[in-house]
This record gives sequence, C-alpha cells and structure tokens, in this order.
Amino acid sequence: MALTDVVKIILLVLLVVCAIAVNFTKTLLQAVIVFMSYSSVMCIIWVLMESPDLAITEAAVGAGISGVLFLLTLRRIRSEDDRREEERRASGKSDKDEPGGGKFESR
Amino acid sequence: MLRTTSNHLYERCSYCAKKGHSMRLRMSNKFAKFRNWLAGDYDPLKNVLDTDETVSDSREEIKKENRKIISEVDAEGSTRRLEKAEQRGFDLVYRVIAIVSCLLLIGVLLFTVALLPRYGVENPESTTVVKRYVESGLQETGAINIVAGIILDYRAFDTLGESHVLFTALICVTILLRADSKNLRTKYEDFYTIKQVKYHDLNKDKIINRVGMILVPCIFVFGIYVLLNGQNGPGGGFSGGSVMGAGLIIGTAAFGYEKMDRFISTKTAMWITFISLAFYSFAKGYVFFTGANGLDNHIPKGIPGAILSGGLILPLDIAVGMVVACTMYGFYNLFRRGRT
Amino acid sequence: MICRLFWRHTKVTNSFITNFPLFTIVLSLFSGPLCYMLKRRMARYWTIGLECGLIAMVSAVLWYTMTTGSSFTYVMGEFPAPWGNEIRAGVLEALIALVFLLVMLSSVIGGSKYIDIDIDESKINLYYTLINLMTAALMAMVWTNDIFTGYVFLEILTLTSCGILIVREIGRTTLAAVRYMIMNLLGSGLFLLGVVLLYDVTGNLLMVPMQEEIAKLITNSQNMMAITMGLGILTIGLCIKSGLFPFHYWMPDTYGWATPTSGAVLSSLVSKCYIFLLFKIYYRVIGIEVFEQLPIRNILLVLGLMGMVAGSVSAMRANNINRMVAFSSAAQIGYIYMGIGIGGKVGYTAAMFHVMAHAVTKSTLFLTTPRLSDVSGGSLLFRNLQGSGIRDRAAGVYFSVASLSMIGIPIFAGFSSKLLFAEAAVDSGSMTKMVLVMIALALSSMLNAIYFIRTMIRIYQPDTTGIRVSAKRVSYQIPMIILTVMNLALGLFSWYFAGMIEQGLSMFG
Amino acid sequence: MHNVRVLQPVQKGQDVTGKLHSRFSDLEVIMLSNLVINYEEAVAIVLFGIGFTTLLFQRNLVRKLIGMNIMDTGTFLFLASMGFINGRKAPIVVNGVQDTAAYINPIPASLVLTGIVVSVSVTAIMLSLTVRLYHRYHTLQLDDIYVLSKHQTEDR
Repeated sequence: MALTDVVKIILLVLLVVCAIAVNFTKTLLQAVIVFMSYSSVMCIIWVLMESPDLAITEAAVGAGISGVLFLLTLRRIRSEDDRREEERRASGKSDKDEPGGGKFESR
Repeated sequence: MLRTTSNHLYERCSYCAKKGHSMRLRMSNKFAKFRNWLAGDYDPLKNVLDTDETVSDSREEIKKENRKIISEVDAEGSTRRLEKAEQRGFDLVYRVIAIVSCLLLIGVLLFTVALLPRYGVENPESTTVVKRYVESGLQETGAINIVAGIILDYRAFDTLGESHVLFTALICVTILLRADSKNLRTKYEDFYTIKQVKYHDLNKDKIINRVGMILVPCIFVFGIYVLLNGQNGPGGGFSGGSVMGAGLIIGTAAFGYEKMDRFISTKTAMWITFISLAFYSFAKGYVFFTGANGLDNHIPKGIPGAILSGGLILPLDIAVGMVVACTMYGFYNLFRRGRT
Repeated sequence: MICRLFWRHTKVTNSFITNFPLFTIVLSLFSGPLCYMLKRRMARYWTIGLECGLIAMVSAVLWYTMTTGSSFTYVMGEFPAPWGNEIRAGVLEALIALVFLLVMLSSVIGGSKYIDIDIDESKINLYYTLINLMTAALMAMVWTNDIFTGYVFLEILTLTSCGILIVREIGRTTLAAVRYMIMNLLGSGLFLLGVVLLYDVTGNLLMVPMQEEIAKLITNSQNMMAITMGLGILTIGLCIKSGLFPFHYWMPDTYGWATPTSGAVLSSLVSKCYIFLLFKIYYRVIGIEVFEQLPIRNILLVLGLMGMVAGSVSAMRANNINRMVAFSSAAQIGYIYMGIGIGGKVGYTAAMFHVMAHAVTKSTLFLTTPRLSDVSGGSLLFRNLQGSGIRDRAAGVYFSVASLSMIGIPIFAGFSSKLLFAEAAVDSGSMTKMVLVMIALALSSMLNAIYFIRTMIRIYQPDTTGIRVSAKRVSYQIPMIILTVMNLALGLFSWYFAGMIEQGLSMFG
Repeated sequence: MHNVRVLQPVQKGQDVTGKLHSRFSDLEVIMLSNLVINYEEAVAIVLFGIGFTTLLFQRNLVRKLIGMNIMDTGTFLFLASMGFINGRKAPIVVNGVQDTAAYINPIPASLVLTGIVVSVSVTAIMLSLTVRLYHRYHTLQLDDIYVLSKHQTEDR
C-alpha cells in the first residue's frame, strides 16, 4: 500500500469523524468551524485524487465562501440576540417571558 | 389564546362525544357538524392555521403575542403536558421511522456499491466518450486542461445553466435580505446602524488595515492568474472568480464600506453581472447556432499553452469569473448590511 | 421562377424552425439579467412580450414536427451526440411546452394586480427576473436530451420556485419556503445520486446512448442492482419534488400563501415539469419495455391511488379555499402517477393529457380565488365567501368552469382525462388493476364533487350585505378567457389532443 | 486500456479473499473485497447517509444546512471516485501525451464542478431564509418554529 493510500484513508476517516461531529458540537460556531475543516480536508482529498480543479474550487467556494456565509449568518443572529437582550433589560423582563426559554442560539 | 367560535364549537362537540351522551345527541351533533362544515364553520384542523383576527407584521405585537401564548400555555399546565407528551410520542415515532429509513438507505446503497463493477473492467464501453475528450480534446478545443475544455466547450450548455443558478441565488438572497418597506427589518434600521458602528469599525484597527493592504492585492493577483489560466491549468472562471470575491470581502472587512463602494459600487456590480451574463448567453448561443447549422464560427483557437488560446474559453472564463466575484461580494453585502 | 424561390424560401424556413428550441432557452435566459436591470413596468412588458414570442416559436415547432411527422435533435455546439449536449423536439415536447407557456403567460397577466399589491415596489423587477429564469428552466427541461442538463435546470427551477414563493414577504411564506426547500433539497440530492449511479453503469449522460447501454446490460443481465437502485432513487427524488402522496404535506402552505401568480405557476407548471422529466427518463433512458417489467411501476400506481383519495379527504377538511385547492392538486398529482403506473400506450397518453388538463384548470382556480376573496373582505375562509360569486360575476363563472372540470363534468377537460384513465385501466389487461383504478376513480370523483360543489353553493348563496363588483380590467379577462377556452378545447377535442400525444409518444422511443 | 487500476486492486483483493474464504460464501467475499477496494465509494456513501440523516433529523436549521452540504459532498466524492484510477494523472495534457491510459476520467470532475457551484447557491439562499426566520421567531429550532407559527395569526 502506497503512502498516498495511507494518507487518503486517514483523511477519509477524518472526513467521517468531522461529518458526525457536526451533530455533537455544543455551539453553532463549533459546528461551522468543524464544517470548514471538513471542507479543507475534502480539498486535500481532491488533490490526492488528481483533481486539482476541484481542489481549487472546493478551497475557494466550499471552505471559503460557504464558511464566510455561515459565519455571517451566526453574526446576524448574535446581533439579534444582543438587541433582544438590550430590549429586555430596558423593559425589565425576565428570561422566561421569551419564546424559546430565553436561550441564545448563537452561543 | 385566539380562539374562534368554530373552535369552541368543535371542542363542545368532541366533549359531548367523549362523555358518552346518548346516541341521538351525538347524531344531532354530527348533523350540526355537517351543517357547520357546509357553511365553512367547522374547523377540523383546530387552531392549526386560520383565525379571524388580523395582526400586522409589527414585531412588537408578534412578540407580545408570543409571550401571551407561552404564559397561557403555562397557565394551562395540564394541557401543555398533554401536548408535550403527544409531541414527544410523535417525535419518537418520527425519529424511529427516520432512523430506520436512513439506515435502510445506507445499507441498500452500500450493497449496490459492493455489486458495482470496478471502473475499467466489467464496465461497459464507457470509454468512447472519454477517449475523444482525452485524445483530441486539445486539438478540438485548444485547451490544455481537458476539464476546462469539457465544461466550456463540449458540455457548455450545462455550464450556461450553472452560472445562471448562481445568478438566481443572488436574486433570491436579494429578495430575502434587502431592506424594503414590507421587510420586517426596516423598523429597526436605526438599531442596526448603531450596531454596525460597534461591529464594523474593524477598519479603524491599524493591524487589520495594514495586513489588508498587503493581502488584498496578492489575493487579487492570484485570482486573476487562476482566472486567466483556466484553459492551461487547474482553475478557471468559478475558482478564480470566487478567489477574487474573497479578495473583495477581505477588502471590505479591512478598509470599510466607503472605500470599497468607491472601488466597486452597487451599480457597477449590477452592470458587470448583466454584461457578463448577456455576453455569455449570446456567445454560447452563437456557437450553438453555428455548430448545429454546420456553419463556421470564425473563432480562432490560438496556440495551446498561451494565455490567448482556447477559442471562446478565455472570454467565457472571464465572464463567469466576473459574475462569480460580483455575486459573492453581493452575498456578503446583503448578509452584512442588507443592501448590495 | 417565383415558385422556385418560394420553395427555396420555405425550405430555409423549415430548417430554420429547428433552431427555435434553442432560441426559447437562450432568449429567456438572457431576459433574466435584463429584467434585473429594467424598471418594473418595462420588466413586465418585456416579460409579456417575450412570452408571446416564445409561444409563436413553440407553435411553429409544433406545426413543423406535426407536418414532417418526425422529431429532430439539435446539437448544442460543434460536437455530436455522445460528446456534446443535445436538445430534442418532438410533438409531445412541443405540445407540453406550448401549454406551459400559455399557462405561464396567463398567470403572469392575470395575477399582475396582486403582484403589484403583494410585492414591494423595489422588488417587482426581481420577480419578473425569476419568472424569466423559470421559463428558461421549464423550456430546457422539456426539450433536454441530456440527463445532467436536466439536473442543472432542475436546480434552477427549484431555486426560482423558492424565490417566487418568498417574494411575498409575510412570515408564513418564509416558513413554507423553508419546508419546501428542505423537501426539495432531499429530492435534488437523491436525484443527483440516481443520475450518478446510472452514469456509472452506462458511462454516458445523453439519453439515447444511455438507453443503448442499458439495453445491452439488461440482455446480459449485468448490473441490474445498480440500474434498479439508480432508477429507484431518482424516482423517489422526483416524487418528493412533485409532491406524490406521502410527501405532499408541504403543498398547502406553499401554494396557499404565495402570491396568486406564484401559486398558479408552482402548482400547475413546476410539479408537472418534474413529472415530465421523470416520464422522459423512463421512456428515453430506461426504455419503456424495460420499465414495464420493473416493480417501480406498481409502487407508483399504489401511491398514486392513495394520493388521489388522501388528497381529496384533506381538501374536504380544509376551511380555507386556497388550502382546499392546494390539497386537491395533491390528488391530481396522484392521478398522473396512476396513469404512469397503469402503463400501456393509453395509460401514458392519459397521464400526459392530464398534465395539460390539470395545468390549465389549476391555474384558473388559483387565479380566481383571490378575486373572490377580494369582494369578501379579503378573507379566504369559506364562511366569509358567501355570495362572492354573485358579487364578482366573472370570477365566479371562471371558478365554476374550473370546478366543474375538476369534478369531471362532460365537455370540460377533466372529464376527458378521466375517460382516458378509465380506458387505460380497461386496456391494461389486469383485473385487479382495473377494479382498483375504477374504485379509486369513482371515489375520488365523488369526493371532488362534494367539496367543489359545496364551494360553489357557498359562493352562489345570496348575501345581501355585499356590493356587486365586476372585473373591469381587461388584463384580468383576457388570460382567464384564454385558460377557459383551453379548458373547453381540451374537453371537446380530446380525441385530437390524444392523437397528438400518441404521435409524440411514437416519436419518443 | 483501463487495466492499470484493475491489476493493482485485484491483487490486493486476493489477499483479503484468502483470509476470508473460510467464513463467507463467494458472493459475500466478492462484495466485501469490492467494498474494501472501493473504499472511497464506501466512505462517500457513508457520508451521504450521514448528511441525509442530519438534514432529516437535526432540529437546528444551521446544522441541517451543514448536513445538506455534507450530503452533496458525499455525492461528489462518489462521482469522482468512479473516474479515479490509481497511478494516473490529472487530465491536463503534459508533453503532448494524449493517451487515455495516462489520465483519469475527466467527466466526473466537470460534473462535480457544476455541482459545487449549485450547492453553494443553495446554501446562500437557505442561510438567508434562516436569518429571516430567526428575525421573526427568535429561534432556530424548527419544531419550536412550527409550534409558534400554529399560534400566530397573519393577514388574510
């Protein structure tokens, strides 16, 4: 078995681990970071599978742009949470009044 | 909770039925139900969707209503428990069914893969197509990178659709996130601008500014290199365009909106997108037209390996790259500040 | 001399017609970005003009294929069949494309009032952009001869349908869009996997070479597992996307809350287009003889029968007219799958006929219900609709015509398709199948009759409180007249259309 | 022509076959060895399954979307592993060698390229839908959103 095969198998295992780990992360930020690392690993696998076109596209689109979009979404959500918190502080309500039990999704 | 008369009626009927009143009463209830159904009053999907009250889209009211719902549900503790139990039961069934079906799907697919022929041996003649692509692709398309030759020349129709997929996504995101009079966001625009000052003054940070000064030109040069060499090596329109889009995004983060707006304004981005897509459609339409009618399309192929080679591949790559860069930048802007 | 010139000219014209399918796709793809740049009024005029032009072109293609009696393939580019892309036009494709375009045009004109009301002013041109891109996707999916092109344009169709759903910015459409997109993404993923599996065993992506490879494989009985799996996964994907029985729960929210044009287009064109693609794959990739031996057909038949009954029952329970109409389209999708499941030439003819009949009828219903609700205080609930048919005469009449067609009253389109289904069931040669289909047809028609007649009673019950309104806008009357005339034509001259479909099917194989 | 990959794996497969022969019947051995040899495809299917499961069950909308992306990547990996043959080079013509035996199959790469762009477009739309939903309902759990939407009223 050649070295590339060994590396490839290790990377594929990593891929599966990342894919499962998305479901078991505590916060969404962790999930997104795991997903971005998943894309990076995928990019290396494309190189090992002799598809440099795919590797470049995956690195730019999958790990780059998708990840940025996910992070931006999380930030939008967090700014909503901040606003909610400020409003709540202004009106003097407790956490329980909120739908969703006052949990913050983004943290 | 907002209850309509019909719901009360429904509850009363079911209550009677449950308590085991006499047969005749139940029959008359059923008849009443039928009459109500004919009149459109009977609402079997109790509380599911429609009630009479109209509530404006205002966030305050919605929130107030949410609170009301939660507190009322809290007050009716038993109902809530019942609902929760029902929901949990439903969830359990749903989960079990879903897990079983997923495992079944994976199992069957693995079984199929195990029986699949290995590429090359038992596989039937899949080679005729590949053979021509590899053996005469260079001469027929003028592209050293065979993949570029396939996506922009042999199977160009798919790619034409693909760039319009991206454009469609831009339109949908614009519809969803651009602030307007019917959008929920407008009323809170002030708040957002305040927040934006808090979050967005990264460009005041010296380190980020300087790093951006160094990094952004490098990213752009790399993106243009990838874009222009699509026919000669790995890369091409999509990857080069997204690298350039990433450059624009990093530039926005480092230098702020004003500078980037001066560099590439909304109008410019729109025009670039429009001209690139229109050029793409018409160039490809011309090639399809001439190809199908057996005419000569007068597009020189060039010397393979040079930048100006590969016939239409280079201009198309540039068009696609422009569209992708503008689209990615547009996504970022829409997510970040609600306008392109 | 003049005669000869004329002859040459017609010859040139004839061959020039073969370019029209390409033009329909490229022109509507180009008008997408164009409407992005235009102002809203110009975008609207451009869209309507373009649709008219496309209708003329497609009619020419239909005329050409019918007179020459043969279909033609059109090479996209310089490279012939197994290497480059191809599109193909026959009688069936041209007929379906024509009906789709007519319905699209009528929906756009007929719902334009509500487009102005429901959509924010700055986004109306974006709506027309989406409509144009959707037209391009519909045309490409109807004409395509390549399975991967089918996938790409299927994605455009999915995204545009999400777009035209959420463009009415209320909370419910957002939620409905999330549901719709999740179902559709599952469907697209499964469809792509099926295409990949089929590509793996055949090594081709164009339909004709694929069919040859599959025929070879089947005579040697190789790789049967992969072919069956690929086809099965692909079928499940497209069934989810078109809303066959167990997957139809996203329908009412999606169709009921969108702006009327979107509701009409989504229910009558988009789901039909998926079915047409599936049918094309059965016919041209797998080969219809092979397909008839596979068990998938019986599963489709059973699901279709269940959908017919379940959709009607759900429609009966609805208390909102739009939800009722939406659930009834779940039942009608069941009819079409039942036709494919029955099999035989008559069965397929009936299914394709019902695609057209339902497209015409359902768009009429979705375009009339908002008019009825307008004269009833803006409510769609039955109890508020009393007397609305009297208050808005025109809308009441169009609604009644479409309802009668749905029930299956003679001279309307629905009756002819039901007749064809019954004929197909008798022809199928299997006693159980015949009995099942007959029972389901009778039951479903009865349920249809119950809820549509109840609605008609409701809207014609006199109500003294309202004010009488008549539709004065020509922009509303013209498309509704087009749709009603199409409905009547499909009902009265069903033998002619059935003959055309049969001619198309014989070119298909 | 396509024997390069075949020769290698079959030898590899025979090792496996020898060890397993005592316990399994022929078909099972062939299938198992196929799975071991085509380990990329097997992993791709597993990834597809994980993504499908995540898309179906996960209540959190953002995680659902990540699952969708994983599902798509699984399909792409499956597609690309079909065209991949050990020991061959990427389909970029070097030194004028234009022999089919020298390069891997270029078609899957071109299809995957299309697929990646489609998947990023879908992701962008779904994320913007998520933002809108969160703005309205203050939660990302789809179940809670359904419950809230049932109690909420709307115009019409």
